[in-house]
Amino acid sequence: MFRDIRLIGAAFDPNSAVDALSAATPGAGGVATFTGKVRVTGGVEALELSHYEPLTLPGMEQLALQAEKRFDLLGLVIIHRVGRMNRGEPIVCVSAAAHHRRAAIDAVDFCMDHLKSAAWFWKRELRAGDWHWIEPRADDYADLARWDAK
Amino acid sequence: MFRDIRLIGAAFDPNSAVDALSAATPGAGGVATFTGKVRVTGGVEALELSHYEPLTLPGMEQLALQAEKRFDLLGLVIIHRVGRMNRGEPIVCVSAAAHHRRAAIDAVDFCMDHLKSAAWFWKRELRAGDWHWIEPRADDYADLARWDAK
Amino acid sequence: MAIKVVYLGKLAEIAGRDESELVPSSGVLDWADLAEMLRIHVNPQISDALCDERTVLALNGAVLPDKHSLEARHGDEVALLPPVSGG
Amino acid sequence: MAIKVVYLGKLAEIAGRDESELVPSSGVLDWADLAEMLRIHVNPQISDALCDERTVLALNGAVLPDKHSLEARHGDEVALLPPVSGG
Repeated sequence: MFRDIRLIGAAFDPNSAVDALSAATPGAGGVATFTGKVRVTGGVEALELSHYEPLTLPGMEQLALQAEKRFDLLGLVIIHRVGRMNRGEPIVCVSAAAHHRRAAIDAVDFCMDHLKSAAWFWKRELRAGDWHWIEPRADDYADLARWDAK
Repeated sequence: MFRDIRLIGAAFDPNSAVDALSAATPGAGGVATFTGKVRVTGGVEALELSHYEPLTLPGMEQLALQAEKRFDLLGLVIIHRVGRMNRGEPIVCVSAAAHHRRAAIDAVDFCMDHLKSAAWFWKRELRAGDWHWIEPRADDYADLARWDAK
Repeated sequence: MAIKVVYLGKLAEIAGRDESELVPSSGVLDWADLAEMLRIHVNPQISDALCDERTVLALNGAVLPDKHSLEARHGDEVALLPPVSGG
Repeated sequence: MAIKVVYLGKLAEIAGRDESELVPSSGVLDWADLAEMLRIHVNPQISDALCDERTVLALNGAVLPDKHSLEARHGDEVALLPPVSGG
């Protein structure tokens, strides 16, 4: 099981993490990836993510273990940016390698739903010079709840 | 709407297609991607995909239109390799950019399910010196059927 | 008066070729003609494969909803499509 | 006899700082002490925010299932966690 779970304080390149995952899982039939980024358009000038050291990374590692238990994976990447980031920069990259595409896609879906509304991050956006705290959307909670029902 | 729908006869780099999609969709909050590849391990020495010119690419373009109609997308990439390919080489890359991750992930899922069992490709694998024709697995048909029920 | 027949996937292997040209005496190739001519001019296996319910026919790049309704004329292209397997 | 209190997310903005040190006279800081001391030593808004049902407490990096059961001692770290929003 290849695992790359990281908090990162500076801009990162999702491709290199995904390529490393792919290279490390020669038996995989496919790799599913989601990269979330700061929108270039739409009025957000910058974004800041804060975290709490004793909880955030352990929580991500716990999430990875849950995903590995739930899906038939060969490798998993969860990289989350923290601190201040600019337009167009990646915020989060989740990538899963598996024998079959369903496990890979579902694992990415599962991890993203949990990162969005059940991981220890706090997000604020700079709009027109003012910072605004962001809370999860109702959709995010609904997305998360799907996994309890299954 | 950014659209990159291609059949390709030689090895390709999914990253550059995904990066182009991401650059072309500045309003996107995320990009979901699935890359299917020839397994390096497991006894498959090479893989050959044949297609039928009058049906295959038009069918992929039709699939892209369906996905765009069904999901709130800003851009979509469907690249499918044809001909003979070697271990570790990408076979297919589907990537979708959207405002919200659910649309992006679901669109990739939808397109992959259709490419696997409802697109005009015929696959054979070289194992121990002999070519074997591959038909979709029962799982592939079941995956496809999910979209009719929704 | 030739009609091109194209074999896809494993049907090319069964036919032992990628395509054939058929010239029906009536000028029109219908389903019965196709099954008959494939049996005689190619081999019985490809004719059987044509009749397999999972084999689909396309006429000039359009899939026939009912393959038994085939009517091909000079210059047309008929494709024999076995079950697909992509991705 | 100091207990470190950490404010996360918008609670840092409400508190006007990232952390405080509290020294309860009894040596033990319970839920009532925390609400009271935040009100007096920081501001009423952060005490109100603490009482918001969506605010969670962690003691030394472990989330408390029931924040009203808090018992912090010298050297402990108490974190005030508002609703998260990641990804």
